[in-house]
Amino acid sequence: MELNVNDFMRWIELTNETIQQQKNYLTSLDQPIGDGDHGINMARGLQEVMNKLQTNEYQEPSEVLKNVSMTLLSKVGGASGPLYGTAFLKMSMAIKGLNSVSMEDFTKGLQVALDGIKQRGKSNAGEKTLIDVWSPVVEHFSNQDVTSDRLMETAKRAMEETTNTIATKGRAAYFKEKSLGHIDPGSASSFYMFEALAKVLKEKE
Amino acid sequence: MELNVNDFMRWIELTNETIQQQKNYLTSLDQPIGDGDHGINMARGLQEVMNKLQTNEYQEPSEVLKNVSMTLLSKVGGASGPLYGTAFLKMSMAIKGLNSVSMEDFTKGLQVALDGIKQRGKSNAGEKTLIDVWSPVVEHFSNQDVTSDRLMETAKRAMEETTNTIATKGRAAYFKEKSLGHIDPGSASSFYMFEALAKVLKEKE
Amino acid sequence: MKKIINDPNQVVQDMIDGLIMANPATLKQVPETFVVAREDAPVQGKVALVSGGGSGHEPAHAGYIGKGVLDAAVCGEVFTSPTPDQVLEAIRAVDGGAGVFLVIKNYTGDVLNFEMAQELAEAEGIKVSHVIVNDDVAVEDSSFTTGRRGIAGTVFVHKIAGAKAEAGGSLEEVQAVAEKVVANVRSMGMALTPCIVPAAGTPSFELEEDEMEIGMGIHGEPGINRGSITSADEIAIALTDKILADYDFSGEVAVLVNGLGATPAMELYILNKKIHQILEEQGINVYKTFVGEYMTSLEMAGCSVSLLKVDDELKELLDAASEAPAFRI
Amino acid sequence: MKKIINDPNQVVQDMIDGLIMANPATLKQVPETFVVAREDAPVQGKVALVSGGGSGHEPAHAGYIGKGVLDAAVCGEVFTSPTPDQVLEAIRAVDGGAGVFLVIKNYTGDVLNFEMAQELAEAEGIKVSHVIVNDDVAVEDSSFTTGRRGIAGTVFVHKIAGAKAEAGGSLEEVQAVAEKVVANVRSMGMALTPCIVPAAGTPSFELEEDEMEIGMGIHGEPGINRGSITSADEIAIALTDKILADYDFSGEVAVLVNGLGATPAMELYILNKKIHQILEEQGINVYKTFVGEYMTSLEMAGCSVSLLKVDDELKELLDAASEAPAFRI
Ligand SMILES: Nc1ncnc2c1ncn2[C@@H]1O[C@H](COP(=O)(O)OP(=O)(O)O)[C@@H](O)[C@H]1O
Ligand SMILES: Nc1ncnc2c1ncn2[C@@H]1O[C@H](COP(=O)(O)OP(=O)(O)O)[C@@H](O)[C@H]1O
Ligand SMILES: [Mg+2]
Ligand SMILES: [Mg+2]
Ligand SMILES: [Mg+2]
Ligand SMILES: [Mg+2]
Repeated sequence: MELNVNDFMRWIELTNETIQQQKNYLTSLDQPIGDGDHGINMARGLQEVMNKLQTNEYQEPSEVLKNVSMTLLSKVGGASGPLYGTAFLKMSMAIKGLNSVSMEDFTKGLQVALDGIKQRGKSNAGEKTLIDVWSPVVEHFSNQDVTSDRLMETAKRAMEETTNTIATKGRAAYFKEKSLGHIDPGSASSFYMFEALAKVLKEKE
Repeated sequence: MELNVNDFMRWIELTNETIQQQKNYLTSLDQPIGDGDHGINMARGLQEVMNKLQTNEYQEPSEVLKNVSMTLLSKVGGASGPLYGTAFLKMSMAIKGLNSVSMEDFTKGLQVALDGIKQRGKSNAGEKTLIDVWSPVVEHFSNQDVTSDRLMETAKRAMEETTNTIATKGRAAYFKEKSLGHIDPGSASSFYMFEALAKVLKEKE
Repeated sequence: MKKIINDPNQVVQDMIDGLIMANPATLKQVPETFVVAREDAPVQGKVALVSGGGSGHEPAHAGYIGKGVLDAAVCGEVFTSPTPDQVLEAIRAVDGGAGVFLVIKNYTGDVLNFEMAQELAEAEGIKVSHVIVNDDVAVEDSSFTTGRRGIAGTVFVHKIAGAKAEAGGSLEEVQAVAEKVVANVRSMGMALTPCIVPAAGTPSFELEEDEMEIGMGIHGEPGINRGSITSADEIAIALTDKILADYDFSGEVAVLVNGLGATPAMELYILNKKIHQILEEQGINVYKTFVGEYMTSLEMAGCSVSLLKVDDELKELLDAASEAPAFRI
Repeated sequence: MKKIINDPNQVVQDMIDGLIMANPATLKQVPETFVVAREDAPVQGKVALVSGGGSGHEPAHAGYIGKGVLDAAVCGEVFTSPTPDQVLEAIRAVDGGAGVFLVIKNYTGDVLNFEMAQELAEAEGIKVSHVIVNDDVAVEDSSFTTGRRGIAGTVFVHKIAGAKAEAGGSLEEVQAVAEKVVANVRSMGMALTPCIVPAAGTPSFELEEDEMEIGMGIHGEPGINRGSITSADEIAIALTDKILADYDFSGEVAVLVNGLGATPAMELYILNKKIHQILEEQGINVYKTFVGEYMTSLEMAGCSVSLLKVDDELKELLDAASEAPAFRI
């Protein structure tokens, strides 16, 4: 399977739809172990991404991702803005020049995106951040034949697993043990991204 | 009947007792049509009056009243402080030099006290202030044989009558028609003063 | 009652102690009083300014003490006018031979206590005069009743009369310019929540979760309209329109957007935006704008707007140097 | 939600408009950004100071703009770090050739966004350096986690680094003194009530009618102890003891008693009294005290205490002239 400009557009579009729907839910996840703005931040950012995407024409997928990156960087703010911005920027760079992106290339893109997040956030898996979703997803892409169902399930399980970890990075770290039992808001928004990706794959399966 | 230093001391003592007991009630009267401090002001002032009275020896009633006046003036504050302070000062001046105060002299004292309040407060009967209690009480003293029961009743009725008037002076004036249906807090504290006076008379009847 | 206090009956004493400890170089307490004065008071040959009133309106009034504004402030109990003996102590402490000028807000208690103090001081041979500030247009203007209340517009009286005194104005000149400010200033406030007098322990009124009151006074005195919360723009219109209807402000004005205690500066700036737009539409030029907490009501949420019509004299005095922490120029 | 606002999603824009309208002679908005800068920026040859963060902490940060303190402030959405492009705009707007110094509070979002902006500016050839302020002793100090938060002590960094820049200090010198302040300042706060982010509409936590939380952060981050409200004296002891236990303050200190939004100045002064008593008992001399709202959390009720250990250099810079409205000297 290969992904073209339209697939990437569709991915972002579906992501935006869910984020707008889940805006209040994401914010509510950020209230007990954060500052209650994650849904507001992501919804504002993705709304703007959609506005920008619709007014441009794109030759290749990397241009779509570059635009997504720049808009998230300049509209989301908080911790998640630079992290998602970095992720999409790195991904965009990794697939630069390709009109159609193979699963192998896309996997490389996800991998460098994850590396970018880790480096920017000075953090690793297990710290109750969005890395805890990106990390198993990237692994899933690397190790086996990706299907929409398995991708969806991997991301979902990873998100839910964050209830079992204690935050050591980001605002939730101040809650220490009290962060246990709560889903990390960034993991939830990342889950929505991969859920949207799974839908794109499903449409092509 | 004549009133001596001890009678005046007893008057103030009984007034203080009631005011301390009714502190919260007086404050609650001042909440709907004022700023909710009348009980606090009066209780603070009379407490200090008692402290002062107990540490001094008095030759004649006017000295007691002078002391009451000065302490109320310097401890009550608000509108009621200068008004009661003025009242007791004028009363004190009117009975200056007398060791024993006849009802006639005392009536004169009350009359000049009332005049003092009116002048200081630039107000008259019917404006929903403590004048509405002082005024009928003074009249009662002037017109007929004063008995403790009749004094008590006159003062009480006058206080209750303030529910039927609209305030045009003091803080309650801002409430205009909404001041209807409420007892004026200053009328209530004045009622307690005359109730205490009635008890003194009763003890001597 | 959620307050950072010790004994509710000692809040004024504790506050004054903390204030003096914070400003030992510029402020002093007149011993055994609730009077705070300039460290260097009395300033010989200068007309001295004294203001005051109930506490709970901080930075009014002690925050306005400083070269170019007040010489002393008399702190009453919370929301309770200070007593004549206290005002007298303030007058004595600051009199530098040129007379003492009292700035009184038009509340029965304040007027009675300050006027008695003036009589006592005059009996001691001190030259005293005063002005009564009544800027609150929420109250109908009537000589048969208590009349209009004094609210945040008082700050302009402090500043301008203070500048006049600092510039060497005589007691009569200070009084004249203070009266000019009073004639040219109008204010109106609104509240979103009540506040609690510490010694009372409960609020003196309630506002529902969706209610506000337009025209409310700084002690919770009633306003002219209680209703559902509206937008900042509508609040700005309600306050500004009533002020503009009361006096001809055409020409140039100074604007004071005052927070009552719990309202964030963010909201005051949002309000200020609309006020400026309204004034611009009316062709009224804004000379200067002051946004912040100038006269509060403990932890009340709400605001007031004051407009002062300015001419060259008032502008010059408004701009004169001031070292008062709450109104630095 | 009782707020004087229009559209909850436009509060920052509206606030900035109102702020600029109030201060047209001293402030300007960098067009189409949430960046506020000195009217006369860039000041040629002077190291420029940029601070910022989420909005809702007013007067932080735009209130510290002025000769002697900041050159620009970047206003994020409420409680949300501003984005790198905004910080970059600020850097560009104030760079006067001597480099730009960023004051960053230690929150993941602030650090990430400001650092990315620094990288972008450096790529454009602008000399940039920064300091990360982490004064909140309520958080355990650990390099494995996010680390300590930056709270009101940041104001001392603004003032002192700003004075150094104003005095002609190089970018390295400004950075050195800023780091010295960070090394010598500790703070801790407490809250009595939550606050509401306008776009969220509900508080992110609740406190019971008789509860307070010691150590709470300025966005409602958790503290170290939630319990019944105690007296002002006990609150002063809880905050000051923890601060004193964290660092050796023997010698001389500057004290900052900061209100979080809804707490009346009266209560801050009451608190200040006890803080001074504690310091005196410990033999620590108070050089200067600042009491007021310096870094707020919207309409939260509560306070924070900051101590800065001062030496001759810091004292001189603290006392240097400042025209920033929120920290006038
Ligand atoms: N150092 C970090 N590394 C990776 N992800 C992080 C880090 N810090 C925070 N995050 C992610 O960011 C999310 C919070 O985003 P958001 O609420 O938008 O920003 P903020 O915390 O600044 O309010 C967290 O739920 C977490 O997943
Ligand atoms: N002008 C006036 N003349 C006579 N009595 C007055 C006047 N103004 C107020 N009062 C009396 O004072 C009482 C209020 O006293 P208090 O609450 O102690 O003072 P304040 O109104 O300053 O808070 C009123 O209930 C009224 O009886
Ligand atoms: Mg958040
Ligand atoms: Mg009262
Ligand atoms: Mg009162
Ligand atoms: Mg945030």
